[in-house]
Amino acid sequence: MTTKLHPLLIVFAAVIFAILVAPLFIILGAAVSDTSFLTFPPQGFTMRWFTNIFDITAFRTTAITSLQVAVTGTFLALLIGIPAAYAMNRFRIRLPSWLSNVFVLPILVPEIVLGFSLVKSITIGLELPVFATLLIGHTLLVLPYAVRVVGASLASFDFSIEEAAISLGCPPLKTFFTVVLPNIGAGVVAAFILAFITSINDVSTSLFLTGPGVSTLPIQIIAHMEQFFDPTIASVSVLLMILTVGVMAIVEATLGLTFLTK
Amino acid sequence: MTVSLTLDNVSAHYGSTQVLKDLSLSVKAGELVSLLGSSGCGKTTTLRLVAGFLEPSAGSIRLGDRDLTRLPAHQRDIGLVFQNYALFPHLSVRDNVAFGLKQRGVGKAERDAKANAMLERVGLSAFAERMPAALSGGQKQRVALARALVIEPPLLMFDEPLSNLDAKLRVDMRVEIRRLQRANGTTSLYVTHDQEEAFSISDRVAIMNAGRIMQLDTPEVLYQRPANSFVARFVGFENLIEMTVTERNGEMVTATTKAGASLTLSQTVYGAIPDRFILAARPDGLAVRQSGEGIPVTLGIRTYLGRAYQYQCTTSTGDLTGNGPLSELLEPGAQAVLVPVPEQCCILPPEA
Amino acid sequence: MTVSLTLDNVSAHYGSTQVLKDLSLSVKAGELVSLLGSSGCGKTTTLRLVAGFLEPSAGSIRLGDRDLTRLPAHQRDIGLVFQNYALFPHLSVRDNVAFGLKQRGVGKAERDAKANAMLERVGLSAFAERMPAALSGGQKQRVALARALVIEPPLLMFDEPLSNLDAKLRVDMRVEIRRLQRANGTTSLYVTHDQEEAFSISDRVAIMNAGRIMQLDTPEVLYQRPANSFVARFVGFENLIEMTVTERNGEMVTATTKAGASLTLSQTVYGAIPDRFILAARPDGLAVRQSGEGIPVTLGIRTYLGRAYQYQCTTSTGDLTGNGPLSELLEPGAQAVLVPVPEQCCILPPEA
Amino acid sequence: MVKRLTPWLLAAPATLLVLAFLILPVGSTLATTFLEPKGWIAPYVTFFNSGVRRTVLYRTIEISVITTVLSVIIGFIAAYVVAHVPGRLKSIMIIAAVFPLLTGVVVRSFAWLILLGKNGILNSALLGLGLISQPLSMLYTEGAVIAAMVYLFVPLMILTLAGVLEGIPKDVLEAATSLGATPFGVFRQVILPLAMPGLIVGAVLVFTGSFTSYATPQLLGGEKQMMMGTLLYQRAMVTFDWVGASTVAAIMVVVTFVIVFLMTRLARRLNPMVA
Amino acid sequence: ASAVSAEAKTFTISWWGYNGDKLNANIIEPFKKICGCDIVFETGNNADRVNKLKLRGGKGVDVIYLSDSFSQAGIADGLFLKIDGSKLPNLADLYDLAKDPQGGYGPAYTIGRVGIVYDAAKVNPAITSWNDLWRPDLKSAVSLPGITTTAGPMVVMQAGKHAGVDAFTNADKAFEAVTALKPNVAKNYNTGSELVNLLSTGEAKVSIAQDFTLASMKAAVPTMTWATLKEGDIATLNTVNIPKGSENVDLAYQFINFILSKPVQQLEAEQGVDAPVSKKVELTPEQAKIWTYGADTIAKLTLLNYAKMNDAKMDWIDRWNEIFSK
Ligand SMILES: Nc1ncnc2c1ncn2[C@@H]1O[C@H](COP(=O)(O)OP(=O)(O)OP(=O)(O)O)[C@@H](O)[C@H]1O
Ligand SMILES: Nc1ncnc2c1ncn2[C@@H]1O[C@H](COP(=O)(O)OP(=O)(O)OP(=O)(O)O)[C@@H](O)[C@H]1O
Ligand SMILES: [Mg+2]
Ligand SMILES: [Mg+2]
Repeated sequence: MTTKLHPLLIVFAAVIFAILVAPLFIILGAAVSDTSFLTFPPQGFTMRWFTNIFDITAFRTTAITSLQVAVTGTFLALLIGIPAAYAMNRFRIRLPSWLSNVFVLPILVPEIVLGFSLVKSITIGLELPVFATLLIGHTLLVLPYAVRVVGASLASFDFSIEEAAISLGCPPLKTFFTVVLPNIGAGVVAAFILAFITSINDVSTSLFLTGPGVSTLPIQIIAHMEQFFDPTIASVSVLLMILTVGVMAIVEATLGLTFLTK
Repeated sequence: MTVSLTLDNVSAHYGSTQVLKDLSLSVKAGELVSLLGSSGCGKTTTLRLVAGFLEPSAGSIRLGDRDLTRLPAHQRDIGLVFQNYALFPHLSVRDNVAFGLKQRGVGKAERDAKANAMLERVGLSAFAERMPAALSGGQKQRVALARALVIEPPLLMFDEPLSNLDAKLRVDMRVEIRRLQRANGTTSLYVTHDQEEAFSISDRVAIMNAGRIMQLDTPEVLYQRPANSFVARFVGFENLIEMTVTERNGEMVTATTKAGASLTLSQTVYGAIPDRFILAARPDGLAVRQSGEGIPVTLGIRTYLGRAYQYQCTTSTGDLTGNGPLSELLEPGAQAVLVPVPEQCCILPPEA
Repeated sequence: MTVSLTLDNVSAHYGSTQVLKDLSLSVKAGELVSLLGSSGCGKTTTLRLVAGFLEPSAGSIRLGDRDLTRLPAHQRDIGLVFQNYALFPHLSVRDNVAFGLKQRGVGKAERDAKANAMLERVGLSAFAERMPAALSGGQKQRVALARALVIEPPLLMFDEPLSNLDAKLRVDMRVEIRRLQRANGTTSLYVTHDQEEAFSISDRVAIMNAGRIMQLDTPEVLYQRPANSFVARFVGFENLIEMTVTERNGEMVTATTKAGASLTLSQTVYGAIPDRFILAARPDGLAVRQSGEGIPVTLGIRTYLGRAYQYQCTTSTGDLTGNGPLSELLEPGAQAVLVPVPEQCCILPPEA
Repeated sequence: MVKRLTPWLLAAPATLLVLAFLILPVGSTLATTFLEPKGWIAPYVTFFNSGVRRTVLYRTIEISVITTVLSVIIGFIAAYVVAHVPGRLKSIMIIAAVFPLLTGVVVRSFAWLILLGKNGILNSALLGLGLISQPLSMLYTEGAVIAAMVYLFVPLMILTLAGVLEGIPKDVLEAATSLGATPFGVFRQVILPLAMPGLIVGAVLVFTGSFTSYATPQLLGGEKQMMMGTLLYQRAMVTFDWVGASTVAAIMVVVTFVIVFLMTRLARRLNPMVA
Repeated sequence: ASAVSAEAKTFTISWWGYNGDKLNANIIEPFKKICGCDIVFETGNNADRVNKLKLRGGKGVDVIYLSDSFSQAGIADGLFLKIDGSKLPNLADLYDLAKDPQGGYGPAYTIGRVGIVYDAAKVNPAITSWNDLWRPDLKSAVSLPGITTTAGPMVVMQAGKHAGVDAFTNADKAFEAVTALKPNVAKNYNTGSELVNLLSTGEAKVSIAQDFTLASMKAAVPTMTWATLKEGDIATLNTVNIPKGSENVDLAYQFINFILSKPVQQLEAEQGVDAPVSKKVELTPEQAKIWTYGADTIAKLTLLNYAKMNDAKMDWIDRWNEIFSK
């Protein structure tokens, strides 16, 4: 807080954020344009591309599947990824250093190949249900974020405060939640956001992992776009953003967003 | 519940370097034992071993009738004041102090009350709501102290807990620690680099060197009758003078230094004197006189100590340090003699 | 190049709390001044201000003929030993020490040589390749010290640089610091909580309290003639006895305590004695006697000090602490008198 | 004994997941490329014999490297500012950074079309100001692909770096300053190495992300800027030639792995603490 | 097949997944009543559904909708059952073109065409031939379908014709003509929406496109016009097939017969879902406008040999990449 930022840095950052946000206005404009194609500036105003999302049954059902998969997958990835990240930083000398690169593999292997191989091995080989395969695939896909992003925060964590908690009688698992987690909050939240977004946006892996009765929103959107070129897709993006602001606002109101950064 | 702590032939390694070598140590129930030793000799390592953050590569650790050697750290119920404080950065000062109580299932109201009371004792009542980052070094250290004291465990360990406090607070705190420790009968292991502190707070003091314990005794014994020249040097016998007896005359013994200076010593005062021995003396124990029977020296740098002047002295076989009274100012370069002050000197076996 | 440091009416705030209040301080060229003061009184803050990590809210700072007040920190050319070490965790011990030299464009070979030489001096040659995380507390502290010393800047500041070292190393290091500081004529500001250290290493000592400087003088003057009761208490005059003169008889003055105990004091020894004054004495300055002229007390807890026994004593108007010889062991509860030892006592103006 | 195993036990679930559901399946898919009747490296010979495929490989490496470098630089600066602004502004900035990630690639590329197209906002503005007389062709160039990917990956860098930058102890920076390091020196010698754990993670994520990307280069680069992802897609999804696709994939995996390995090595040189 | 025996059955349909609600009302709900079965969908694009079917060895779905080049690929991989025409009484009502386009496999249930669209306001004179694509005044104005899209290979076919050769036998010449076309290309497109974006933002003025995109193009650029080409347009067919792993073959026949029935075809056409292939369907001119409709129109269409094209595709993709991606 007291660190003063060089004015040039502030200007630079302002420009970066302006550029990051600018295209979103175009998308917002396109989403309310009363035309059956994407256009900017918007011609007329309509909310029908928003209501369209709710009217089309497949959007609803696939959105639910996508949310289930993204939430569960992200959660699972964090559940197994954080311990791995923890182990690699806490017991640095006892684990081989190449292990950390193993956890990059899921995003290093092209998604199509991952999806293809997964279907071959688990849907066909193990005869797991489609939803399970999809969940495994997504967990795998977002695991790198859970392990590596959280790991980056743990790299600078001072483990002596963990010892302090343990010496005060706090069991290791509880210590993790009461002392370690609050101090690497920024990393966990970043990992969560990135993992969730990766999962909810994923197309290529899901193409293969979906199957009879199970599909995800991005795939539905793509199917829709094969035939229709209307601004529905823009309104989906806008809805996602509104949803994000909403969730963040609730978090801010209840927990305070300070945990975002420690 | 008062228990004893026993370390039995404990060894410890960091990676491949051995830090503790067959260390044995026992602290009686309710006793406070200090570990004194030079930087890097393994004091913190010993505490970490007892606390359970490091596994001994050999040996065993017992607390009362419990074998701690393989017990998980959080089940050991040991309070530890960390050398580097290790405060929880995300918790306020009060919550830091209350943390251990929370783990013990103490209700919110009660633990806040206890934490407040302990903060009062360490003089930080006004800082209860602060975050650790906004504290001065000494304030952090006192929070670390309060955090360990408040849980009243059967064993407390202190790792240089007062090193960043000013003299007055240091004494206050050490009195407070001692008071609480006595009141609760808490067995305690106390690391300090301050001899006066160690001697004044401890029932017994262990002098450590390179992962071993050299002597474990009461302050009086250590201070007056070190068992070997390492301990002697450690407790301030800066001057270790090798001597050989040349003449025995009843209780009186005449001995000479290598340089040939001869002294007459009384066995009534010093105890039995072997044929070869080391005369150990603190600067206080070698009085600087302008003349008389003693070891002839040339005076060097003079330092003002408050209660006396200290002189670096040179002899043909090495340097010695002696003290002279404030009333008599001697100049560097002058010739003088060092006269052993019997109560402040002692006789040690020759070094191996 | 030897320069002086001047702080002129400096104030400093953390957020809205004022930490330094119109602090003025001047360190002469080549001089070493210590800051002594209780925990949280603003010592570290003062150093941070001079180093440029904190901007004064008022006042100015000058180093030689340069105005530092608004100068960016990295242009100040000031060495600072941090209280919490602040070692670079990603650099080896040697690279930590060589860091400042690198900034000054010193070539690799030369800076490694210099770093090695400095590590030798602080006794860490064997640890040059280690990472800081694998060092003991005292070893880290010595790295921090070496890192600041090696750059030989015109101004050096030390924030409790020896607090985690054992007694012997402490003395060695302080001699080393003093030697280098003298050899290079480095103007120095030294924070310590150890009076003996402050007094032995410094040309002058500043006693701080709550963001202000109470007295800045040579150790001798401070130690023997504190200017006010705050400083007196600070330099160990634990006993401050308010007295009123009842009779003047030439150079002899008779004064009584509130409780009515009366003492006869010589103005030749104490200097001029005002009608109302405070008699300040260290425990050493109040000799515990079984009887004689003095302040009658009841003896309390006895502590062994090594060179003497110390007694907590109670009187009807407050507690006093006195020392008794080792040769005469008195039991708690006994009646005794405290006799002022003139050289160890002083006369102060009454508190406002 | 249990203690000795703890690190492995903690890492086991994640490791097993990767092993069982990635290394084995993908390994067996890629292994098919070595079982060709024409000889075990035949598919690779075919690949490298094609000029266009080599070009695509080099282009992919080039674009990914440039994208990574730019994302790291821009992301670092933005994250630095995010790490040092007060709480509320920080949350707003993080949300703003997340937004671009929430837009599908199609709408996003539409937005770029509106901005950078021949008749786009930027060209109109430049023409209007008289700075240019002909609309600039900004789309369907390598620059457009890089810009779009940087746009997409900067938020990722910001998210991974902000927390790490904030966690750098201030007193260490002060120590460097007091030792005479200029602000740039502090950055180069202390902030950068200490941010390395986060930086390397971000860089690895960005690099792998851009190396395997498919939709963005296709929409903003067109066929002129074809990357490996498209080559792979053509084999796998158009001609159903999975041996060919696996060959492309194997090459991609090997190249990314080598580059990730090199990046990690570099990071460790700056800061040995990088995991 | 009796409705009773199918009672507990789950019937799985693999299709694209768009227009789900209309298809549900027009086909699924009525068919559910007929068969008394549960219906489940696998959705996704042509390629990944064929891939998955292949991975599953033809199992998992009972009937699969594909565009013709992908059904041909499925046929080549032996994924589908041969169709017994006698089990599809409604086949008799179809245009000949749709009855059996791929040699004994599934019939087409809808038809479309590929031709040239252009912005009449900006392209002058009007486009009347495939050869006009090479006109020098169209520099950087054309958007071609990417080689991997449905219409992509047709560009190569037409380039062959432009060069006076059969692209299957003389690919060299055909691709020389593609190279000659390159200067006129602004950017090739891969999806319909991308094309609409390119046209609406003025990046391209002329394109080779499928007819179903026309309405959207016209909405974006009212002057977009479907060129009347003297060589005629090219037909595209969407077919339905029964994978060989189907567990409900009888139901599958029943289903295919149902979607080829006149009422369903009529309804779909009227609601703008799919163009009819049943000769019995009758549309008003207004309804017919968006479709490839009527015996005359259909008679003029060229049909591609997908078997040959799929064989050539790998080579064509490489050659195409050489031209456009180097
Ligand atoms: N970041 C901060 N925010 C608010 N208050 C602070 C901050 N840092 C220090 N303080 C307060 O300022 C006062 C002076 O602190 P400073 O660190 O200068 O003390 P000090 O004299 O060095 O003490 P010590 O001997 O304990 O190290 C203390 O009361 C402390 O609580
Ligand atoms: N993590 C580590 N890895 C390797 N060696 C270590 C590690 N921690 C400490 N050491 C070494 O072990 C020895 C003992 O360290 P320890 O911390 O116990 O010393 P100490 O007695 O507490 O010293 P101090 O008084 O300086 O704090 C030291 O020489 C130190 O360098
Ligand atoms: Mg230690
Ligand atoms: Mg301080």
